[in-house]
Amino acid sequence: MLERSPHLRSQGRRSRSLLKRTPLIGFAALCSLLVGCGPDTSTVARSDKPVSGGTLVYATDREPTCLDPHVSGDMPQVFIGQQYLDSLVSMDEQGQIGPWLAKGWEVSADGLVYTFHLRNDVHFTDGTPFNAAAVKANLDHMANPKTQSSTAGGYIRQYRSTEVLDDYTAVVHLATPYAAFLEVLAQGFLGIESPTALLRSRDQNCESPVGSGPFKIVKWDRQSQVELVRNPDYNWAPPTARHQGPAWLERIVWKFIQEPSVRFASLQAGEVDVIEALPPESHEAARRNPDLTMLVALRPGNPTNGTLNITRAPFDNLKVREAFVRSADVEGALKSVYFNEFPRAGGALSSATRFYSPDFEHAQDYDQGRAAQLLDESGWTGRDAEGYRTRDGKRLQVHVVIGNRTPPSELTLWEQVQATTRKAGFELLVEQMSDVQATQRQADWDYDIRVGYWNTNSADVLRIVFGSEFVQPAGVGGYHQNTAGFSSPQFDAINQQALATQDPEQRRALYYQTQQIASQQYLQLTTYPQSSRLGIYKTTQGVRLEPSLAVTYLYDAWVNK
Amino acid sequence: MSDKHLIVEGLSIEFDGQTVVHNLSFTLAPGKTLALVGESGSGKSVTARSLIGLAGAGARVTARTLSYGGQDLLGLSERGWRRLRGKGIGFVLQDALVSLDPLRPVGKEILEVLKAHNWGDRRSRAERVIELLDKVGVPQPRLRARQRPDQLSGGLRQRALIASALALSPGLVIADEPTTALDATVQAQILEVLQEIKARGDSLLIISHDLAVVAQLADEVLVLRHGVTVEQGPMQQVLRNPRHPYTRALLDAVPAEHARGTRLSPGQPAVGGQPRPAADSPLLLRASGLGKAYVGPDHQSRQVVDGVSFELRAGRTLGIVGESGSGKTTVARMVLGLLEPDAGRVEFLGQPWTAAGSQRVTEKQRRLHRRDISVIYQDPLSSFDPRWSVARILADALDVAGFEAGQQAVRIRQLLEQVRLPADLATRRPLQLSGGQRQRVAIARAIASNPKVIICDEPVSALDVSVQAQVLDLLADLQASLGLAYLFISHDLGVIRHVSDEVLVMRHGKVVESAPVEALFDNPQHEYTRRLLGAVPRLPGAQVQLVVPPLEAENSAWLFDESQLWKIAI
Amino acid sequence: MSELTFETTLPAVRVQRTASRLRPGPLLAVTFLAFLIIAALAPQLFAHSDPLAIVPHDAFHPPGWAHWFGTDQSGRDIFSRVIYGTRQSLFIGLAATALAMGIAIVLGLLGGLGGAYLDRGVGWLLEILFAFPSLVLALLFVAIFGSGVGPLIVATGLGGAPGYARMVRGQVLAVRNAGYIEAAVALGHPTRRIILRQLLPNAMRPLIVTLTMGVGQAIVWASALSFLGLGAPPPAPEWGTMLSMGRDFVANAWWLTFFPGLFIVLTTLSTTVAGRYLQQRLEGRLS
Amino acid sequence: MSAITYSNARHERLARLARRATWRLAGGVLVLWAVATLTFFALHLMPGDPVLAILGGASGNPTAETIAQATREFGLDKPLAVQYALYLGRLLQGDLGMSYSQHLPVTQVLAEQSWATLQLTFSALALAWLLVLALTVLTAGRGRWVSSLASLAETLAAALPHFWLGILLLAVFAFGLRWFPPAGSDGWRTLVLPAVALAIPLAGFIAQVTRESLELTLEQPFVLTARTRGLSDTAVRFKHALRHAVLPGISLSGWAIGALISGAVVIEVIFSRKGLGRQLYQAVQAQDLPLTIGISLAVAAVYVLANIVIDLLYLWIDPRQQGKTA
Repeated sequence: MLERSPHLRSQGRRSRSLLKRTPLIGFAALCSLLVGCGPDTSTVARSDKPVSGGTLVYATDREPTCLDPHVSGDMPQVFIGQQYLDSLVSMDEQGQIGPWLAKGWEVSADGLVYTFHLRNDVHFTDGTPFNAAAVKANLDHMANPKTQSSTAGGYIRQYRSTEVLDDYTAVVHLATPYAAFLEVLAQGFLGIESPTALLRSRDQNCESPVGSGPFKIVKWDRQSQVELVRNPDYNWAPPTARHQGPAWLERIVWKFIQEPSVRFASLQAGEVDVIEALPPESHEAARRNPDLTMLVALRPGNPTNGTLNITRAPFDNLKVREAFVRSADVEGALKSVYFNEFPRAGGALSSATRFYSPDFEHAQDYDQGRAAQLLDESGWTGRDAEGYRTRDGKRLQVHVVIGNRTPPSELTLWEQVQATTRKAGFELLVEQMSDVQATQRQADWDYDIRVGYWNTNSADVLRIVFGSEFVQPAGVGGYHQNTAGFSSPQFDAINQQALATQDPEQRRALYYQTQQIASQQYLQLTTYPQSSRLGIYKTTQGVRLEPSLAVTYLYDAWVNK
Repeated sequence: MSDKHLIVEGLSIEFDGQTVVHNLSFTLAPGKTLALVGESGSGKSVTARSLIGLAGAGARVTARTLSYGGQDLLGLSERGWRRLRGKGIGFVLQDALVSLDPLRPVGKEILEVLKAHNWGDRRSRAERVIELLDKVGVPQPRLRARQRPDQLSGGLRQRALIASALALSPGLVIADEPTTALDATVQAQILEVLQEIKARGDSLLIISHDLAVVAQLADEVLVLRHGVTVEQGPMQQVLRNPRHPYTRALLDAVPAEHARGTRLSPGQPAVGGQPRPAADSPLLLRASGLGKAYVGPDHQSRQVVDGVSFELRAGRTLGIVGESGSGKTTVARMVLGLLEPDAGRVEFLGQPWTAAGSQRVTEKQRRLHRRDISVIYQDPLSSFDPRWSVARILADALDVAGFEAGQQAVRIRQLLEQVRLPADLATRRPLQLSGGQRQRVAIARAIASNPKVIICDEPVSALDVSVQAQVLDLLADLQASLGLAYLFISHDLGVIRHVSDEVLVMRHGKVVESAPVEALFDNPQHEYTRRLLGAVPRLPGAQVQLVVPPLEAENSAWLFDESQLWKIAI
Repeated sequence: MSELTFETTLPAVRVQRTASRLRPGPLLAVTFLAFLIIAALAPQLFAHSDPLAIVPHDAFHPPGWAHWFGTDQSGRDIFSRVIYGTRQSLFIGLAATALAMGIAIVLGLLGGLGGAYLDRGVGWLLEILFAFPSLVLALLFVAIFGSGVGPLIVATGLGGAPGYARMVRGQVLAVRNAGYIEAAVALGHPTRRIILRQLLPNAMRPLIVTLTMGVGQAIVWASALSFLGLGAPPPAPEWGTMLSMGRDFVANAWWLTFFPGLFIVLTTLSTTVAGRYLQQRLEGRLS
Repeated sequence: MSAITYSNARHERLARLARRATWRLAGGVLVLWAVATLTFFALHLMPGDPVLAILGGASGNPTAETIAQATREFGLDKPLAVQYALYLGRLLQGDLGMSYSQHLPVTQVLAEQSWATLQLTFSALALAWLLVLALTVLTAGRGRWVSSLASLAETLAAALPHFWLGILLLAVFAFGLRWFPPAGSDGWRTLVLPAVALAIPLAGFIAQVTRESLELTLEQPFVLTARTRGLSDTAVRFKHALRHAVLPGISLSGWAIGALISGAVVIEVIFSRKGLGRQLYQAVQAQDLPLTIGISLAVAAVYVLANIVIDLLYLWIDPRQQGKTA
């Protein structure tokens, strides 16, 4: 989904429909950015033997508003959730689904009934045994509107009910065939929580959710940290794990340090062991620092971008859109703002997305000459005293609506876009406002550019950000996910075909077309793909990024202090 | 009994190259009292302070000899000075309200001397404090020791201050203006305490501007002017038979000793001889039954003025005399129409001027006659808008008097001439003027509108005696030439006697006695008047014996700040 | 007879300092303020490069001959930006102080002249406003009316108003009880004339000093709001905004935050020193 | 004042202090009521529907039912006056409502966050006073050079913006020298830099008035009197002058509490500390009405209480004022 400010509100909530089969994430692409991406791609390469015990201090930028990832469903929730929750099924780095809390499963021929055979040796950290009733309680919980689950609930819209066949056999009924069901179940957003705990109020469960994972939540000290301790009974790690039994770490202190420079300084000083959202300006320092290693992976989906509102002037004109996109020197900006640490994203899909095609990378290349020509053609030929283009006495003005909490680097990027598009004659007005106001402006279609991105592991993301069904708001708030206002029956039809077929080559061809349309329509000024970036202090090893969402996974990590 | 001599030879004090005391020499024998007398800027205080090594930052003190009890003070280290202060030499400053730490109980202040010099132990020190307070005549010393200066009456706290100087029985006590700013009756008590010190055989160095005070105590007098010794000798000789004209002038300037109509200041032609207007000249002001109550911070109401009545006739002077808190300033404000009385009324030329209750007179009604009643304050500086030049101040007054802008310049020159100020002063701001000049400007403003009456509220209290003399002479001249009537308020019986035709004695808001001036001074009827008159120190030749009023005379319940009573009617 | 005044009660006889001579501190302060004013009016006199000109390959140049204060993340010359930012920063400071003072004068006069009930009412209002610390008040204000230069000025002005109002009220009451007001009443001047010619000018006079010092403080508070992202939107070269935009790079490029901050400090310092000098002069002449 | 009334001075004095405290507390409650009312109505002017804020903003895409439910749950369907009455009613019972963004009772959020801010502001205040006393007592009236240098240091300190100082301290002592951790809310080491960043500008302000007052006090006759008793310069400064000199600074401390809380907003953001300041900043941005009002109230309460304490402290140091009601 589109988000207001890339780093602060996030990434992950995927919404509603998914593909019939969740495609594999492009791990090759992921690897391309991994620092020291050697034979062992997603662990820090150190040969030391794991050590049990010790505390790992982890620092991230954002604090979740609820620790239960069922509720709402924001990225920070799933990052913590991955440490204390187990899922029904696991997903390996090749995208294959494996057992976890479910030993095995059968899918009915019509794809509507999933029968899960559960492990019988699992209990939650509150002592509640894991069984079929627990599965039912969890799925019901996610689907219950009162939970206000955007992500998990959104992913299982097809869910009807769960039947408890016996203690360790759960039968799940779906309304429509949904091939992606197992894949979404592998995600931390759909982690299985203690049914006893779920009986409490939503707010209580937010404060202290209970899972069966390798760690358990002890205390949430708001605005400061979450404390987790090892689950000593843990003996049901997924097959993807590097070891079995309890986690190596005795304790995790999960801190929230919003300021990027402060977070990095804390890492350099060894005050924290792992930081998330390693600031790009510190990459170079991190590389040169022998005490630190980096773990970086691009995230799949729609890259960071400014989406152009084509429902009103001046962006209702394709030529003006291209002129704008062409006159923005994004490469230059990325170089100075992000120190060339972020690659340019020129197309509608991140290179880490399956079915990504590199053919559209250069459609947005900086070309002031072309921009000028296009503007001349579209009638914006006048120039006012300040050098801005005019047409019929009206200045060529575009408003970009940005939330207050947008990080300075993102603002700087837009400042640079502002400066370079100015050369073409655009007056780009950066309007910073509270998130609430910005969302309101978005709902009222009162903007020319909205900054955002959409992380998901499917090329189907284009349907969400450009499909006509998403022009209409999903709820009553007026908030719409297709911020461009693009509406094309042809585009919608291609997406429907892609959802219907299982054949990868056919899908590749179809998604090539959607990428092409998005690119030709100049619906977005894309800047750079989202990424997960960890900085790791020398005393810590074994930190991995979980495959499905590139989320930090500390079960296999240990500290040598 | 001290056997120590204080020997000062060739003492000079400089500040930043500016010599403020020149070549001063004197010797103070044990058991004797020396008075340093001079007006502001004579260098008397700094001399006193240099004797205990506290001449001040940046002071350069030089002397051929400076010794006390054989100890050379010139080479003394700071530590040596500290040992001397309090123990060898006690020091009493003026106005105990600010000379005692206002936040600490007076007992602690006395205790501090004992502690600083490691006298006795805890218990004996505490006893000594009580003993000392008792010795200087503080009743209920145990209670008083726990009270702060602001909780004590002026006399008591001045006694406490003296007690702290006496704590270690120093052989020499230096008292710098010990009675200034005290009411006459209280002053008399403090002088008695000082006399007791003297009687005990200790040496006393007293610094004062007041010759009459000095006359009560000193064996020897040294008159200073601009840091130079003008005259030095035994008290009787200097005061009875002054050799230097400055000493002479100082003595002449003391109004109490001189009858009405005589000149107090030299150099001006005498006005005398002009007949006083008759006691039945036209009636200008009549106050009847004036009363004003005031609710204090303790929510108790106090009758500040109670049933005051008087008449003021053209060309005459009515003196109102009383000690602080007697309500005289409140009377002045009511007469000026700045304060509404609670009771009674004031009539001006037969018309209501201000009155209590239903007969209230509005400021609008009064405004017609405002130009006929002027005022001169004790502190002229605060009565001038600080931004304004002398000319502007006078022009402001002329505006009311109806002078056209064109005529004002001429009139201003004329006014300055009348108050004997040079015309070039017109462009100066009040802050750039001396005290005497300011009071003259205030007088010029008061006469600007050709008033019939001037209310003079302590107009000379803040002035040096010689300046005071000039101002009093000026007021007399103006009265004679302009036919002014004065309502003259003062705490100084001498001044009152000098200026008044009739006198009103006020106490606790009430008129105690009212009589023509001669009758009142020669034959006081009321006991309080007699006590007041008796408390005034006199120069030798007059009665030397001081009548010390009993302690009950000062009722501390009556100590409050009169200025707080009043709020402007805008 | 001359009447040299010589305080008898003071221990240290102070040789009167000549207030009219400009000592080095005030001189420097006034010079710097003059420089700022010129920079605000004609920045091109000092800075020769465009404060908005983006040169990505020139980003993060440390201070040196080519760029005195270095360049920022967009390759813009920080010296130019600071100089060009003077206008906006000074304007914000002046406007906010003027607004604060305007509110304060209205409230202060109401309290000081309006009679007992109004005075009590104003007293209460001030007490309530004081309970909102200035930044809290500003945050609430920005929350309601949005961010930007306009709201920033109003928010900063509102935050400062209660303090000034208390001062104005105190001044009015003090002047109201001054001897020269009584003297004016006694002279028979109409109330209106006294208020206009004497009370107001005298009550407002010390406020000139406060105003001078207040501008510096207003700039600090306004930049605090800008720092929180609630002020002038980028790329405006406003000092607080520059600081805010540069703070992620503290570890890499200290000059991004150092120089705008330095100018805030120097401005505040100068207004304080100049204000205090003014105060000494006024007091030397008037009290 | 009559001497008789002081027969039982200490008891009387305590009673007066207590009376005054009670009176001030009553006034404080009124101020708090006004603050709550003002904030309540002002915040309802905020653009945007509060229900959306409750449900995670418009992007939460709530359904019509959830909106209706939340509207009922939070009483937002009632007229504003009724909402206000209900709010006041709950306020009297110590219930500040539920935070929209945190889904916690506001009182709980306050309980969790207040301590960190109080710790920060009060250690900054204490540190500031320490600096002030050290600087002024040692340097006041000690000759031109020392005095002007100290005075310059104070003026400079007062001109330093918190956030800039905070960043400089971070850059030097946390990033560079690594003496102190750059972030966190636990332990005294994390408190040092933020407290210093808050204390230094404040110390500058207080030191300016304290120095002026100390220099004036040192010229007072009673100081001369104390010297004439043989007291040393140090003794005079500490026993007599200091007590007088701190009075204006103490009055200023009331204002300082407000300035410190303002500063805490920025400092908590820079140092990633937990606390009311950062919470308020976030609550305002998230349009979390109950939390914003709650924090404003808490801040006002701290301010009111601190001022009462300062008022009493002032009276304790300077009992002369007791008769007058301020």
